Amino acid sequence: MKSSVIVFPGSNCDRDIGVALEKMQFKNQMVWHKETKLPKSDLIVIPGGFSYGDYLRSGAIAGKSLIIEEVVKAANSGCLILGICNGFQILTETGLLEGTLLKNKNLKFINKDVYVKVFNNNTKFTNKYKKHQILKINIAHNEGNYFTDTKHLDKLKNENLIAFRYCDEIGNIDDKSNPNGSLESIAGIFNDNKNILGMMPHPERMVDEIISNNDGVNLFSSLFN
Amino acid sequence: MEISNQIIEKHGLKIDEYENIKKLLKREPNLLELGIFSAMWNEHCSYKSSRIHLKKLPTKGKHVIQGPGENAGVIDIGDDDAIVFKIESHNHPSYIEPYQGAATGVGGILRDVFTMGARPIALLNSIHFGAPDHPKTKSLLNGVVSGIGGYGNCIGIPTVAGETKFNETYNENILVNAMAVGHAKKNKIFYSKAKGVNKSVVYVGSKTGRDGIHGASMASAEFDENSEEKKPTVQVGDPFTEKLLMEACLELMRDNSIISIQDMGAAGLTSSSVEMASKGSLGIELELDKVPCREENMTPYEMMLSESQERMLIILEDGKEKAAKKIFDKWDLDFVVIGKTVNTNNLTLKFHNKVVGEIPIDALATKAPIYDRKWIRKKTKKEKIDLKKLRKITIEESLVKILSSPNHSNKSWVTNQYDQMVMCDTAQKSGSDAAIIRVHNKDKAIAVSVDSSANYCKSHPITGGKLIVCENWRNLITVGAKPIAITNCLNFGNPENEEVMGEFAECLEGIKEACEFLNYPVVSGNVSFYNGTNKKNIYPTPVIGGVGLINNFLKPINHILKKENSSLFLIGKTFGHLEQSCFLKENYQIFDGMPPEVNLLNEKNNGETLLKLIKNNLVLSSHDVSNGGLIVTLSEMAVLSEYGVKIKKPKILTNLFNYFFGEDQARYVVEIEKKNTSKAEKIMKDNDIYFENIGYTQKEIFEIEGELKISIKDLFKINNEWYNKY
Amino acid sequence: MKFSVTVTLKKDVLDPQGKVVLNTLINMGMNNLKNIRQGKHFEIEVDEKKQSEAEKKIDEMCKKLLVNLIIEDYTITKIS
Amino acid sequence: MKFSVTVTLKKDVLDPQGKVVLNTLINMGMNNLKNIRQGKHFEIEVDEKKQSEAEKKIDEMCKKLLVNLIIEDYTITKIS
Ligand SMILES: Nc1ncnc2c1ncn2[C@@H]1O[C@H](COP(=O)(O)OP(=O)(O)O)[C@@H](O)[C@H]1O
Ligand SMILES: [Mg+2]
Repeated sequence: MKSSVIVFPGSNCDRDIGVALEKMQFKNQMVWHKETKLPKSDLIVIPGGFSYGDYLRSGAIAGKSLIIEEVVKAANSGCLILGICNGFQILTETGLLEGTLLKNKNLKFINKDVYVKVFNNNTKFTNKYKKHQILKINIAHNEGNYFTDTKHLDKLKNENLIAFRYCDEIGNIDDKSNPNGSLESIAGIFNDNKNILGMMPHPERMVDEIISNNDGVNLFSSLFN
Repeated sequence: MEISNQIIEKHGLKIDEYENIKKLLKREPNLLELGIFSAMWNEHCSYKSSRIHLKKLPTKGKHVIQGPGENAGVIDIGDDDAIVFKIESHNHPSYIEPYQGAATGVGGILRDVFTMGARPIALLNSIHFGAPDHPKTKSLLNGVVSGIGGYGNCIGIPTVAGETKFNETYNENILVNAMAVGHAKKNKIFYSKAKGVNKSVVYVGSKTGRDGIHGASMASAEFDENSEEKKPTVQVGDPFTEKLLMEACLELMRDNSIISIQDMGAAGLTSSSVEMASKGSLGIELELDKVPCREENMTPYEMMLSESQERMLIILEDGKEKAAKKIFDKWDLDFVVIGKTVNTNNLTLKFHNKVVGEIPIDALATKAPIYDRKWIRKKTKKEKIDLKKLRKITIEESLVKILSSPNHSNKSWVTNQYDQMVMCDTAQKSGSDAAIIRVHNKDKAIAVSVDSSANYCKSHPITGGKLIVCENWRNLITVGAKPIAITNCLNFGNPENEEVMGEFAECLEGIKEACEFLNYPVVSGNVSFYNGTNKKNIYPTPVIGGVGLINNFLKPINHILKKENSSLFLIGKTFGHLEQSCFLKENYQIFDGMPPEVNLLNEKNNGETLLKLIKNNLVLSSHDVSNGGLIVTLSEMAVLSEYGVKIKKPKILTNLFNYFFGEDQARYVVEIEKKNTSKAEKIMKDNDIYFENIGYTQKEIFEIEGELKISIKDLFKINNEWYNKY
Repeated sequence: MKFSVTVTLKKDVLDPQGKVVLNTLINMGMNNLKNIRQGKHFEIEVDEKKQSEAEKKIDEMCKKLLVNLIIEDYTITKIS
Repeated sequence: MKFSVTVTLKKDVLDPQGKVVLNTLINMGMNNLKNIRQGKHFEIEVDEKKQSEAEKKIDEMCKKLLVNLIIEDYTITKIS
């Protein structure tokens, strides 16, 4: 599998995702945002960080960069796209994913390990997980509070487009286990075709037992199925 | 313009210093030149009050590649790896504008580290606030923590350790110290010393604005009622630009274009250019018209003294300008040749084709004043505190009181605001004695910790100085790291006050003695004087930042209890020293007395023996015994674990309060699996250290036989309430 | 010519920031406070002779970058 | 009564956000754009009969929480 990681000024999880992809046997390339052509790839990752300082709105300025037009083209032709954290924010700014990520409800940056439940394991990204499997995974963001209108929310639910929801250690989903105030505890969503996944938690941080755990591994290995 | 006494004073210079300037120049300075002198001669840049004392610190050792004197210290950690680190204060700016002050503090220390060719891999901070009920404390805490996080999170370097303390001595003068640690290749370290004549001097990074003009002098002035007036000098941090600057500099450093590089920190363009020239025994000529400016009509005075952030000065090899500019263009940063090195030994400033200032470099650097300020030794009263006369309390009451106090409450409210994991090499985050950062792509790691103890230093500065070095050393040992070297940030009051200067001199004596004995050299540091208001000086607060090395790193050791029914050993002898303890402070508001004594021999033996135990894979968890004594140490091991402890009543001390709350030094608690206890005991005996088997771990319950029994869930609650309610 | 642009969250969009600010102010003892919503403000200077041209340009900036039309509304005012 | 509060950075204070937004708009082809500075905007509703009272209250809110007086200026305007 070939992957590309798009690097914006201010991206800072680009190296981390690069390391994880290579560890998971992807042939990975880093692509600078000023490029106008994407290398041929099966997977395009938009990494976490603070593209353009997250000034204006997180993800807004990166969403206007040249390379994004190529990403949109690739997405429309079915290429797999993964947006993590700032990458998720960028995907919503480009319109590839609907909804938006508001400030965390406590208005503070939050970095900690949280639990999420896999809601749809029948996709390219999640087929190696069990349905309702609970993952322990790191979050690190200022704006992870997912918001969308009721029409879209209904669609997310009805068409099984919610990838992950925040929960507690034993799987309860409630206000207490929701770290950032996200609507319905949503931690990650798919687009209609399920070839685009946006998620706030960082799977690339969970592929090394010495550092954390291996709960992110299956997200990458699923893609080989 | 006529230089009046008032102008001289406004520049923080004394009249006799001004006379000295005239002598060195052999004429009157103009205003620009006066401004430059004031920036270079103030405490922050010249170290005029501290230099003669700092000289005594041990700075060499087999691991030391670069000691104090450069932007940061450099140590050798084997193979071709080097670690570059330094700590710096940003106290005054953070009191005035906590968010921006703390943020730019982080930005500044990061530049010190990447200037040397290192990629920053970890940030630490030591923050001290006034009493929690002081009206300013809450917003200062909020601002500082979010400023530190805001900068580090955005630039993408994990903030992995630190300390957060409250004490009314900081009511009007908080402390914000930031430390950065970077990784470099041993043969690719960059220095600030200029070499060669007629080389291009290049300005890169952000544009120059009117920020922080005279920030360096502000950092060296006491606050008073009029400090409001000094407010416009606050700088705003731009972590996004710093990220670009860092990447661009590291990219440029891959080949051999750079002769010398220096960040523009305090006193901006002035100190960076003077420092480069002075180290290279050269002169430097700047054309100020070329300085990229953010505002219109900026004067040479403003340009030379601006403390706009995220800027660097680079001296390039001949013919490398074009390739270098391309890199900075890529990152959308200014890149302008603003001058050249010259053989005049002068700082020459041109503006609109006129020389507007000309000062011999040595007048600004080597000939800056040095003071042997008067100081007096601390007189200490040795009075014993009679426990029997105190109000009766139970062990449980006292434990609860300490664990729920602001200073001992769990700090996750703070640390959850910091990205601790970005870069994916943080093997041990905040919450343990030291953080562990793996060296990228290698099977070794470094451990880092910052420590201070103002109360100890106040009551007996020499002992206090020793104690903090020892505590820092212990914190690295407990995670299995061999302590290598330290950086230090010396936060003190007004050095013109003999008592303060005495505290300074004596703390340094203590630091020196401990560092020498433990073979723990000082490779970088920073001095911050004039912390205080209206003649009320803060407690002496030296902060030690230590770096240790873990070879063959497989898994982190921390202080969280791991197994049921494993043995608990207390290493080191307990005498029951309660003066200056949390026990007396939190329960009785007694602040008198001497700190615990330091026995460096035991310190070294105990520590090195624990390292042996860890190397032999015998240790499940370990924690040093510090504030709060044995019982607090044990609770900290239990609260984040599934296991509690069952502790026997001691045979050696009859008074349980002395035994459980005493703060004797050089002690550790280690958890050892039952089947390994005899092996461990043999090693401890062979190394002649004192140890006791104090009990074992058990499920869920924290227990001292016949005295106290409490569930660890309750302990956790007690320990986690304060910040969330504050 | 100088314009100000005010960007506010649409009415039915949750405003976590405004909410926290509101609660904080109430806790600080500000009574009779009914509601607060937080938005952004821009001061934009353009080199343009005709006001209508300038306004068109600013409107374009808003649509293309400054405003997230899904959740935000905006108004443009001439200052000078 | 409803007021709007506009908070802007003081003149010489660096505005990193405005700078990035400005560059982006220029890169997007918006010419003749001279400057952009970003600030905050609040819409505040208070239950108060007298305008002067209300304004005093809002001013207090600004000073105590909404505005960082060290680096920001503010103006209060009545909307309704
Ligand atoms: N401001 C801070 N930033 C990062 N980590 C912090 C901060 N304050 C406290 N910590 C972390 O909280 C833990 C407890 O701190 P402290 O009680 O000072 O530990 P110790 O006594 O072992 O030095 C440590 O892991 C420390 O790194
Ligand atoms: Mg410790």
